[in-house]
Amino acid sequence: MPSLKLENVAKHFGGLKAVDKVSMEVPPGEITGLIGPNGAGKSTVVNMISGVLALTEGDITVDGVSVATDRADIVARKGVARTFQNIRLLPEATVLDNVMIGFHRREEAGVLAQMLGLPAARRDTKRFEEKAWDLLRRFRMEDFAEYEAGNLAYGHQRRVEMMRAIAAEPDIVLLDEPVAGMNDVESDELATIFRELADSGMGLLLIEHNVGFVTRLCKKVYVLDSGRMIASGDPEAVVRDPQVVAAYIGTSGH
Amino acid sequence: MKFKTLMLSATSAAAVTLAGVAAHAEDYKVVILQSLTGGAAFIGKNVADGAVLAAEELNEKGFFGEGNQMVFSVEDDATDRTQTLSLITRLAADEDVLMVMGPTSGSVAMAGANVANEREFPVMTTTNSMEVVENGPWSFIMTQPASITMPFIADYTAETLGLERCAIIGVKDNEAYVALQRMYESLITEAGVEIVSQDGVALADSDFSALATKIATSDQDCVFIGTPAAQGANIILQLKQAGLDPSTPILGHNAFASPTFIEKGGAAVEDVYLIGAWVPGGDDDFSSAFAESFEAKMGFPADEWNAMGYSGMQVVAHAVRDAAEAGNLTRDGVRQALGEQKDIPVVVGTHTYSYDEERVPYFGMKVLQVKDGAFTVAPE
Amino acid sequence: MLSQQILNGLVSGSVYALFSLGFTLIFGVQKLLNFAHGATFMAGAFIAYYCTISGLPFLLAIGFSMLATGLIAILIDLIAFRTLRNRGNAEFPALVSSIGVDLILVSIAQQVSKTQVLNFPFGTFPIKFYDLFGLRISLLQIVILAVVAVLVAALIFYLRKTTFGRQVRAVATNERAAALLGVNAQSVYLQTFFIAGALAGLAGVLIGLLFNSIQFLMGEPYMLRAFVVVVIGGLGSVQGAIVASLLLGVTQSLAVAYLPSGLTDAIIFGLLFLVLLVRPNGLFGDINAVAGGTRQ
Amino acid sequence: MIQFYYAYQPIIDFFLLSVGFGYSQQIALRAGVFSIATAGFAALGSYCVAILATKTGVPIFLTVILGTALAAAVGGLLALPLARLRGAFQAIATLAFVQIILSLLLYGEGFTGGALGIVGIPREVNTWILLIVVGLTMYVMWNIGRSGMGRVFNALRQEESVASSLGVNIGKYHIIAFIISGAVGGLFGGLQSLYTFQIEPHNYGFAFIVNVLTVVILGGRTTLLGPIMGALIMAILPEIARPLAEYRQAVNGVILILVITFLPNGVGDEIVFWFRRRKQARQQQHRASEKEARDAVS
Repeated sequence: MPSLKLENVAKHFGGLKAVDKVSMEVPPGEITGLIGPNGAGKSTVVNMISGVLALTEGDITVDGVSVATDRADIVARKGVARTFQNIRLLPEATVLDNVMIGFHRREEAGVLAQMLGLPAARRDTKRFEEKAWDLLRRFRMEDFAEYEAGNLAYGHQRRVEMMRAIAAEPDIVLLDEPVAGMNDVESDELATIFRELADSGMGLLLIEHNVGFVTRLCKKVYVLDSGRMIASGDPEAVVRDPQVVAAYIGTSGH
Repeated sequence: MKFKTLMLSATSAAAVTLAGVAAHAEDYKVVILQSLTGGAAFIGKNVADGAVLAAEELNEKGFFGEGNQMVFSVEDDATDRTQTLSLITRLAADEDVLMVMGPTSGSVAMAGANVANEREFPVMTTTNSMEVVENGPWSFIMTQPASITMPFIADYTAETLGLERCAIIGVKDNEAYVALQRMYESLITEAGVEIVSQDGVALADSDFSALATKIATSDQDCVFIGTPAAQGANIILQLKQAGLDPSTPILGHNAFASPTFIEKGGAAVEDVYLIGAWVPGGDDDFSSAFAESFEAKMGFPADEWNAMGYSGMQVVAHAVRDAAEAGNLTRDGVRQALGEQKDIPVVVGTHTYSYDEERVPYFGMKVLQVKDGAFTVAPE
Repeated sequence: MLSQQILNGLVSGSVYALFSLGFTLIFGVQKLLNFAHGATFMAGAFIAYYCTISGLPFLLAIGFSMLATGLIAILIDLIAFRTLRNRGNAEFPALVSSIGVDLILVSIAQQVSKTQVLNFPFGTFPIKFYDLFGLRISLLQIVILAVVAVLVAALIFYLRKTTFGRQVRAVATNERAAALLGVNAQSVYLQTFFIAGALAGLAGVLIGLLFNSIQFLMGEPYMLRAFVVVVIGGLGSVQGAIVASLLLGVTQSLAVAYLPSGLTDAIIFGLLFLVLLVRPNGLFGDINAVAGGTRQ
Repeated sequence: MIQFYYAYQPIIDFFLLSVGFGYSQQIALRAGVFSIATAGFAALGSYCVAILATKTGVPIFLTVILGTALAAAVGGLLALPLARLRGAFQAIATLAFVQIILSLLLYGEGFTGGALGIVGIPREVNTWILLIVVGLTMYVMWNIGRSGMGRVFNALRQEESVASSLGVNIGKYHIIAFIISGAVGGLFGGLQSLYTFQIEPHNYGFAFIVNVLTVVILGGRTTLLGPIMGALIMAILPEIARPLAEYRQAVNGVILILVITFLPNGVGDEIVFWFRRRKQARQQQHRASEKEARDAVS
């Protein structure tokens, strides 16, 4: 399984250095954390990896191949999936359909086969439906399959996002604040699922505000502050790093 | 009237014997289907008004014989193909209706002709498009095709006025105007007149400044304008404002034969030549009488389309009466009679109306000229 | 003839500018296409016409017409846009409902005028011609150029230097941020609609007068021209709209004069396509026209 | 019944053609493209068929195929620049496309007949043929709705960034949507010209755009039922509101405003959604009672 690497990645908006010379690695089979106070540049990093923002400097590689200038859909096709910090579901579609769209890059039937309803297209749909139900059960969402996604509770919407992201079995998943707004029971459930995913070989990048959740789960943690990487390494050690403490206290003091 | 028709259909359905007895007191049911609304309303509404007046007068003076009368109703094709298709289809399903006078214009008339021939139902469309006639034996046209009208103005251009180099301005987005313009172009070319420029405007255009400058600064000895009256008047205004030599003769076709033309153009359209089937106020006893009674009834003077509607109804009435007298008062009988009409007195053109063997109408045209803000017959 | 044609084009173009300014202003502030702008323009000509023939002095008729079209535009905002805007994601729905308003206004005008072409009575405005360096220019053309220049300058001053202008630009940039700063977005919307409507109404009167023709369909070609103008100039850009309007006017004049007749429209809309291809944001546009999927 | 068909046949045919054009318009909107190019596609299809049918010996069946292919190809080409644009700009660009087509039809007189259009087109299409073609079109649309393509279109319409984060090539799918929209528009344009004997550029102007848009807005932009409901109402309305005939355009306008404001999903879509919600509610109830039963046992 490939790993994701960032080398001296920078993003400048005009004179503002939103992200400055950040290097990190998301290895397969592990959960890697990226923490930092609000406005540290975490989401900018995610957007650069996933192909939404262009890099000012540096390089991003998947399995040694650069994806730094690829369009978002190509990055996704190379095995990097993501969720969004501000939930983005298809509000008019059902939960099941929201998950089904996640299988897009596993489609085998061609355009014509789909239009004419040929067996290949039906096989696709059937296969995806089965897998989608597996996911729904795994995330304990099977009762909501026919609900319009826009009507779901916040925590449930987050789960739909995650199911959608991992549906096509990507190599790397970027989870942008996946447990924000969830209670402890719910986040524990998700933590279990994240571990299972990592055990199956997926590389997870957990972007979090919640330091506790990250330290419990991650093997390695990176800390961003004002766009710069101020610490990285073993979670227990990182959270005691004075610079990290200062960054968090400093911001919460505002 | 409605009650009467209702009674008629009820009785005819009930008793066969009645049909034999009812030699007198017959109703001839004709529907006047014209564009009362929509783009062609300026034609259809006026034709309908003229036709209604004619039918009322004919009934009043007992044209159809003792006790008989024409029962007519006026319907709206709305200048809309779909509406026309469904209306004619429905009228065709009503067996009492002998024929339809209409629909009005262009593609609407063509659509009407299609259904008419399919359902074997005579229609006399207001248009002058030969395609309607060619569509089948059941569809007629009321106005003269360009091949008949345009020679009047083309001959006047080439022979009477002896002009040699013409600039042409036409409408590019309306089929009827394009057809007239093409006919004029080919006629004057044949007669040896050179066409120095051709320009097309859209019906919704009003900015002719660039066009006017172009023509005013080029070299020609006449300008032919084939547009609707109001637009033509406006083009002439802008031509003159752009400095067109005031002695250059300006010519147009029968679309200019409308009070609107003079009203919109004012002094600018003085001396313009055009052709018309109708000389305002009338130019013989019949047409003067019509002009008088029309104005008395409607409160405004008759225009060309009113006169056309009035004339068309004369032809329809003769056809219906001929069919009845021949003892063949069926749709087919009316259709045959209509195609055979000859020298029917009318108020337009040279005052008689005939269909030839190809069912092409002929009633002639007059070359008119604007003099002192009125249409007068142009000098020979 | 060339310079005469350029003059013709500049006069037409300056009226396009008057018309397009309101359209682009609404787009700049609301990010919505107001398809009823052409009908507002038409309404301006109609109202001034009926005022004039019922005896109102012409200048008063113009003033009344601008007031009325300003109010019509406000009505358009209230009826067609407000509910949709509050619901969010109004881009397409607003296009549809403004087409609806357009149909209603055009239909009313059609009934009122009985599909006839109207024109201001002769003598509404004195017809005088001057020879200027070999150019034939009418008093009306001079007045139009002057009026448009003054109004455009006033509008730019208004947007740049006054509190209202700053509010407009604040709402255009970011409605929520503007609201936090105490700007009442609704009132900004109403004011921009009023200005846009009044300018369109005046453009209608001027066109009706210049080309002695007022009819219910007159808005459509101008609406289509406005699309060309705002795309070339950049939707939402005032300077862009002015430059593009003049450019369009001159291009059109020259096309009529020197190219095969009938191709003018194809050329103008082809030009629009070309600009969209090469510079999707127009010559001066700052609103992002490009679809997602590319890195920014 | 036969009598009814006989009297109302033109309305039925008009309805079927509207449904066809409606699907052409709908597929673009469904994919999140603000295209109003259907009028242009219909014009291409109908002129292609009309020219081939009147001036060449190409079999009628083949002319329709060629007309469809032409409109589809132009749709695909049109999508290339358009896929780069968003929202309002797409609407303007497609409007410009229609204007270009119309002015070329007017200009190319020798070929297209100019304003006169083309006459004497053989009438080869009747209600049954229209019914079959509408049926086939619906079948394809139904398949699209149930396949990955339909899901991608839904995603593009509702949240473009999500689609691209899942590997959807936005440009490619916009091109596909345009090709389908073009093909369906061209197909029904071709049928229309084989139905009405005569076509002219006018038929595909602003009024056409508004009518097709009304059908889809009124009916619904996402479901199969949408264009059918929209076209049905538009076909019946002039019949039941004959006194309003003079104000038909205004009525059209009022409908557009009311529907987009108060029934934004359209009549057809609302019906489908209602049934879907009822199904959800029933399932929910069912689950609740099942759970109750389980709890009672344990």
